[in-house]
Amino acid sequence: MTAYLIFFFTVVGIYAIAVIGLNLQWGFTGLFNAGVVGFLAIGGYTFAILTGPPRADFFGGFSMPFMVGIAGAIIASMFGALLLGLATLKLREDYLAITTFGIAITIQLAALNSDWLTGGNLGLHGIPRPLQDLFESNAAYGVFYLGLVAVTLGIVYWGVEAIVRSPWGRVLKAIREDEVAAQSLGKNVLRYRLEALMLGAGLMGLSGALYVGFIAYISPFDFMPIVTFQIWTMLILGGSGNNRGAILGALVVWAIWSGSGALVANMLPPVWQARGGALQSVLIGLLLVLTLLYRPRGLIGEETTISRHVTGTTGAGLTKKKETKA
Amino acid sequence: MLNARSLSRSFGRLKAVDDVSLSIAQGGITGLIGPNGAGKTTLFNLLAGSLQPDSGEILFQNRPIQQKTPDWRFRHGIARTFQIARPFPNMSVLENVLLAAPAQTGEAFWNGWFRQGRIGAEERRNQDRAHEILEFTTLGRLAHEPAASLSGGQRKLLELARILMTDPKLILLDEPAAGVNPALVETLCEKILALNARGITFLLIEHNMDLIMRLCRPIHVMAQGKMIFEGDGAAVRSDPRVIDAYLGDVM
Amino acid sequence: QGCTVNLGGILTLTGTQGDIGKAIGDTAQMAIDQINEAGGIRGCRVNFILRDDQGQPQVGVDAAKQLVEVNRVQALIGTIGSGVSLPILTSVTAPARVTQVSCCSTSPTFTQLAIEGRTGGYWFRTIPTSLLQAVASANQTIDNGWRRTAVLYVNTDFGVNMARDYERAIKALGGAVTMMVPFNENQTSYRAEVQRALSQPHDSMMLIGFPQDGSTVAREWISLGGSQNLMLNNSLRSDQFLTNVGARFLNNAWGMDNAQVSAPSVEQFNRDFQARFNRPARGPGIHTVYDAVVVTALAMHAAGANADGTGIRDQMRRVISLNGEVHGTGVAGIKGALDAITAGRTIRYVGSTGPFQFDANGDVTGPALIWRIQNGQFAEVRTLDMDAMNALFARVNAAPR
Amino acid sequence: MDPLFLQHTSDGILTGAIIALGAIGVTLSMTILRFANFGHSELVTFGAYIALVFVSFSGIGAQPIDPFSIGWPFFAAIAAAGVGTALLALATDWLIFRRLRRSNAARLTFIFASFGAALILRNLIMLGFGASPEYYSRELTMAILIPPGIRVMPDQILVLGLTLVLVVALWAFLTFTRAGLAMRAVAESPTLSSVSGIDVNSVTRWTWILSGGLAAMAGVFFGLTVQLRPEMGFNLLLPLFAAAILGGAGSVFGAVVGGLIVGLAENLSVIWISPGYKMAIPFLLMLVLLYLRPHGLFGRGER
Amino acid sequence: MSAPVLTISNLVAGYVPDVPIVRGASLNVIPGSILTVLGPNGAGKSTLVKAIAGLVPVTSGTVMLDGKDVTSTPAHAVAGLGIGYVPQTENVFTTLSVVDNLKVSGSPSASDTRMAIERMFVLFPDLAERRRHLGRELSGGQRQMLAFARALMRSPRVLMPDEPSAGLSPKMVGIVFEKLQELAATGVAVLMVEQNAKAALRASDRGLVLVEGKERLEGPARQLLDDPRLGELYLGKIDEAA
Ligand SMILES: Nc1ncnc2c1ncn2[C@@H]1O[C@H](COP(=O)(O)OP(=O)(O)OP(=O)(O)O)[C@@H](O)[C@H]1O
Ligand SMILES: Nc1ncnc2c1ncn2[C@@H]1O[C@H](COP(=O)(O)OP(=O)(O)OP(=O)(O)O)[C@@H](O)[C@H]1O
Ligand SMILES: [Mg+2]
Ligand SMILES: [Mg+2]
Repeated sequence: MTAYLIFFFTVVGIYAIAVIGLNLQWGFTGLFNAGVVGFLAIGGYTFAILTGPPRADFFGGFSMPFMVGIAGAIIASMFGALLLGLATLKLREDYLAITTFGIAITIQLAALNSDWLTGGNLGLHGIPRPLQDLFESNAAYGVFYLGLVAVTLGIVYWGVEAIVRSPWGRVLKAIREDEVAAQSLGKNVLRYRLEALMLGAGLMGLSGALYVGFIAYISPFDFMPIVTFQIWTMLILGGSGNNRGAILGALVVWAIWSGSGALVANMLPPVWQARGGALQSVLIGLLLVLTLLYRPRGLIGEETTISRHVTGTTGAGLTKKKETKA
Repeated sequence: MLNARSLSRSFGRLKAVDDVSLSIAQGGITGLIGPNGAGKTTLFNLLAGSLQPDSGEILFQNRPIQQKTPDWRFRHGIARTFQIARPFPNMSVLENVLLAAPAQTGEAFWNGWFRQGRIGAEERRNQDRAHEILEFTTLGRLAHEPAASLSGGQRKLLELARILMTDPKLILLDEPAAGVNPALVETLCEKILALNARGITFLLIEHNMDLIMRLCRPIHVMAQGKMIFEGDGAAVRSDPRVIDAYLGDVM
Repeated sequence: QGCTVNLGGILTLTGTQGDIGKAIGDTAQMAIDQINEAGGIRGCRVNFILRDDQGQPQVGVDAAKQLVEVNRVQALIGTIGSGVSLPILTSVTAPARVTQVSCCSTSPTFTQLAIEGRTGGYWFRTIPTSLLQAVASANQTIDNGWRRTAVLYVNTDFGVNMARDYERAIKALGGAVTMMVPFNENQTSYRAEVQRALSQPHDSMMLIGFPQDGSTVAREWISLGGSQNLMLNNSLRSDQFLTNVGARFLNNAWGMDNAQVSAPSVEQFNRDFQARFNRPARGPGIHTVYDAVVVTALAMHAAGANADGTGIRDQMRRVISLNGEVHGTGVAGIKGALDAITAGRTIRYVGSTGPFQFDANGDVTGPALIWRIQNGQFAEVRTLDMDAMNALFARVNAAPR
Repeated sequence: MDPLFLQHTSDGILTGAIIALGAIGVTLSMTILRFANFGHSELVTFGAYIALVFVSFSGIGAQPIDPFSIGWPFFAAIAAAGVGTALLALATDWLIFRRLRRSNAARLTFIFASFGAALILRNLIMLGFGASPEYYSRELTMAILIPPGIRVMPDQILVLGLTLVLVVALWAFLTFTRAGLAMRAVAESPTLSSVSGIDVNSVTRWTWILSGGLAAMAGVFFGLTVQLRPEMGFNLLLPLFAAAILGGAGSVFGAVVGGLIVGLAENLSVIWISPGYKMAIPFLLMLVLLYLRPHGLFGRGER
Repeated sequence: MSAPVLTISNLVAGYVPDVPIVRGASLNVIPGSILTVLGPNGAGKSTLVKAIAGLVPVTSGTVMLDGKDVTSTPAHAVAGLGIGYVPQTENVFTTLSVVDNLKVSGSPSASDTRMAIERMFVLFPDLAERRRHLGRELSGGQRQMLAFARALMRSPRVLMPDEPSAGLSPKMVGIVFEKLQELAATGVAVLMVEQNAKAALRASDRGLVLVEGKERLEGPARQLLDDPRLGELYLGKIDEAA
């Protein structure tokens, strides 16, 4: 059980990094990126190609150190975001959503069909896990990797909080609300949006790389659109515009996702086993809808992020008034 | 300080601004009036960069700027308000104002990691100024309310507060007094004069003739996309073309 | 029977291959029930914990991790897609030393991994590799006198590998492939792919896919005037395909399967299946999963009460020893096998796919069966025994690539 | 001209017509209901399956009208699918979206609720009908040859004709009637519309009815020319959205053109590019077009 | 003097529960006369008319139209009862053409609507010139005209323009106020919110000053115009805020 918990929290931590990245894009900037999985894929594949063992018939397999792989993954995803951003940042939000969705699909298809680079359908396997040799047992290694992920998550959380609670974050918020007005106040809209998109994408790439480093395997089927949906659900459930919510959302959603599978497997009579999957999906759908109906701001709710340097009462004064009256 | 030469801009077949030249003297308050749909706001948009001219040239401190983006122009000293107010609805009134503070260190994200101290000091300074400005515009009480909950007039005031937060060389005001209560218009008037005394140049669109008469010299009159008149208050009041097109016989 | 033994299972129960997976899962459960009826493993009830991988590696890995770490299973049946079986093997079962037996993953990569020593010997499969299927199909194509074949294949690891091997084999055996057209699963329409495959003169078509998309592709192909000389892969040997396309168009449809030679054990299984599910035992993975479950259970039984994955691994080949005492399928067959093991005798389990062996890499070897459709019935045409297959492999491998 | 090219072009138009029908619903909900309804695709699926239920009770394959695979009662099935799906759409609105509107939820909340609803609906079909594909009629009809050598199925020509009629009727409704104008007004500002005497709730209901009905048509036609499956709508989702956006949200005519472009792009791409990339083609095209025209072909900017 | 068409008594209304903006306002609007509501920014003037129009929830108090209680009637029904409301901001459909803007507010009869549109175009020739333009292509003043015209389309019995003069040229202000007087002369009751106190009071019959959601001063317009308390009330508000 402990071994599984360690595994579980590692996966949650890895997801949480991607959710924070998404939060930066949507929660703070209003960029509706429905192609999260595309950036995970870019990060994951870059990492796999850089650090993986050499192979016949393949371009990749440079056997580079772990950190180089991670850096490469972040840079590649940010570069992808740059290209994407230059092409699409002028679009209105739901257009952007579909476009990014499509790009994620395109990336997945490219991974599926470019055997020479990505291993095609079968993916790339045997990717070395960092410092594996230093550990005797699998369990000890699991703990080490969890630590690695936790530290990374901590740094990411701190780094993102520091910048969204500064004037930079305020500009992002303004751009989200009214681009034209922000521009008339001297803000270079494209620059800020690109920055947020790229930083967010970098985190997604990091998340993808950590995942691949953990599982030691990558395949195009890891990057189906459903993953984007999962990550979005994590953000919504936790409360967008709130990084603690993002982490909590990752935890809760993944617990439900994997827990309901176990529940179905253990509770349902054998004849119903095979229908369990559909039932599980209905449950998840129901959960999502009910959350939105009864807890629309997520578990923690959107925080009014204001610059950490601004003093005085925060938040919507109206709601406060209401409390004092009541 | 600002020279517009033969600016033109059409929308389809409509010539909204038609071969207009305008020069704004350093340190003055220039008025711009004209009937509805004359092209005043369009001219503003051309000067502020929200619209591109079809032809013509804009010189700001002897530098052609017609290619520059609105944010560039803002950073180089041209600030504007919107006729139809555009607050950031879900941000607090205070944040709306803080956003306009010029040259903030914290607007580059990497400084959020490496220069916390300096950002903090700057923010405190800006905040003090913002509160001052909000008091002046009677919005002090509402500093922490979301801008969405402001009344129509309060939105115009916020628009003004934001511009006061900046440190521009030239301010373009598009009907700042429309919907603002008469008592406040008085104060507004004084504030413009005070800022002007500090050396800030104004270009002012208004339909409130009292305000125009008191503040502006010279006054430009536009009609149907063209500049039809230029002169001081008395001349404007008595020009038959202006009376016919703009003032009507009510005044 | 106070005690229980956990056996893990991971299959694709939702998604495109959901209905294939469901049938496979039901069959696995039937095998478990029969084992329990036969007395269970060392007198303990077998508790089959079946998890869904939804066709996605992460979900599969997570489920496997839970089965291994939480439910403490020592052997795991699954899964269908090679792309999911692979990460489960490399990051869960092999490191944890748990035996993994797949009913359905055909990719040659596993062979490669085993040769490199990366499976630790914990990998087994009861389905022949795609190469075996491809070679047998290519041989039949040539035997039917078809010389110009268009290949339409599903764009998954299974389809891609098999199509590639088929093309190689066809060339080596003297035929020609006119077009290789992949199609993705779950498309809105396959018209464009079919049209493209039709664009070259051909006398036959090889279709590699699963019943869902496969039916649609075949319907389009026939509607648009394509040749009705068809080679089908083993997944299409299903009633669903037959009824959806229509028997009258399929009188010249042929295919291969891993040999379910007319042996008593095969018949027994087919009867049991019919009795339980009220339909004939046809469809991908049904026979292979039964054997996967039973052979694993027998190995667990043989390995002893406290067997771990390694113990099970070591028994996997022993329960199908060539010179052992033959035991077949069904409750009686399994009971016989269990009792014989308890009594310390060497046995040879002959399964629902007939007799089979695991080679050094965990791959199953066995004869191939050629079938065809006639008057709306699946008919067995002939069997290619091991010698014949080996001869074919030699010819294909000898040909220049 | 290359016959293969012509063939793919005609196939593209036929597929495109069906996509267009679905895309109209998407475009309507995007502008009038003000969110991208990801559950729209499940309406497509339900429409198809409702007709299937109807067909299996009334034995429609029984007397097909030559050369089609279906007979007269099929039109009754189409109508039943339309009505049933419209009711389903109203029900989802009643249960979910109406409440969200009341609590002034953000647009993204709507989109996600629609995701959730889609997940539930899709898996309900899965539980009810199983995952195997179904057909309205198992009869295979043979393609007919049209000079200069294009093969088309008779059913497809029928579908194309019906689609055309539907689209023209809808376009006239939206352009010339008061109800159509009311829809466009609500699309921009519900508050201002209500002040102008428009009952916003009723417009919302009509929008659901219209888009549900059209989705059902798309589903039935798709089922007729391809097959029925629980994920059929889900697989159509991306082409539908691509078409709606290509055309420019809010424009019915745009959605039709967008649908045709998507259909053509998918089919023609196969000539030059590996079919493995087929699904990506409409997007790449969309990307290029949006780069040149950020509001779609017939869309208008917001401010 | 005839009986009031519209009677507001002790109206309490606000956007968020428990935060009243209008706090017990009462007033009467009489057919054939113009009542102007004045007050500092944020006093609740717009909220008051919105509450009457059915856009803001009413907590207590009543709105009576012709002696019938119409409190909390949905906005579209209020419009149907003959109350024409012109919002202060966002008052035209920016994506519809001028003609369509007018059509939307027209009566169900197509021919009536067509005639009404022609009447509006006579009244506002600027709009006639731009009949095919989209709402967002209009200048600020032109939008005000269009918004005003929209409310007139169905010949309402009660007209409630919210700051009709804002953004209009002096000449247009004259025309609009004249038009309001003409309308009143035909028996329409006008409840107008204005900041432009002088011009508005000159054109009205009665005036009312609203401060913090409650009426503080009411009387005949001429009288109010000379009342020193008028200026004080405005300034008083400012002092409070400081
Ligand atoms: N985006 C646009 N598209 C088409 N026409 C436009 C657009 N913007 C403005 N116009 C037209 O250009 C003319 C000038 O408009 P502008 O807003 O400059 O007038 P203005 O002088 O500011 O009037 P007001 O005093 O009413 O604000 C108007 O007739 C208007 O209809
Ligand atoms: N949409 C809203 N949500 C919440 N509060 C609001 C909203 N609109 C206005 N308010 C609050 O109601 C108060 C009164 O607003 P209202 O618009 O009625 O003022 P007004 O008297 O019309 O002022 P003005 O002359 O500036 O238009 C404002 O101070 C504001 O705090
Ligand atoms: Mg203007
Ligand atoms: Mg107001």
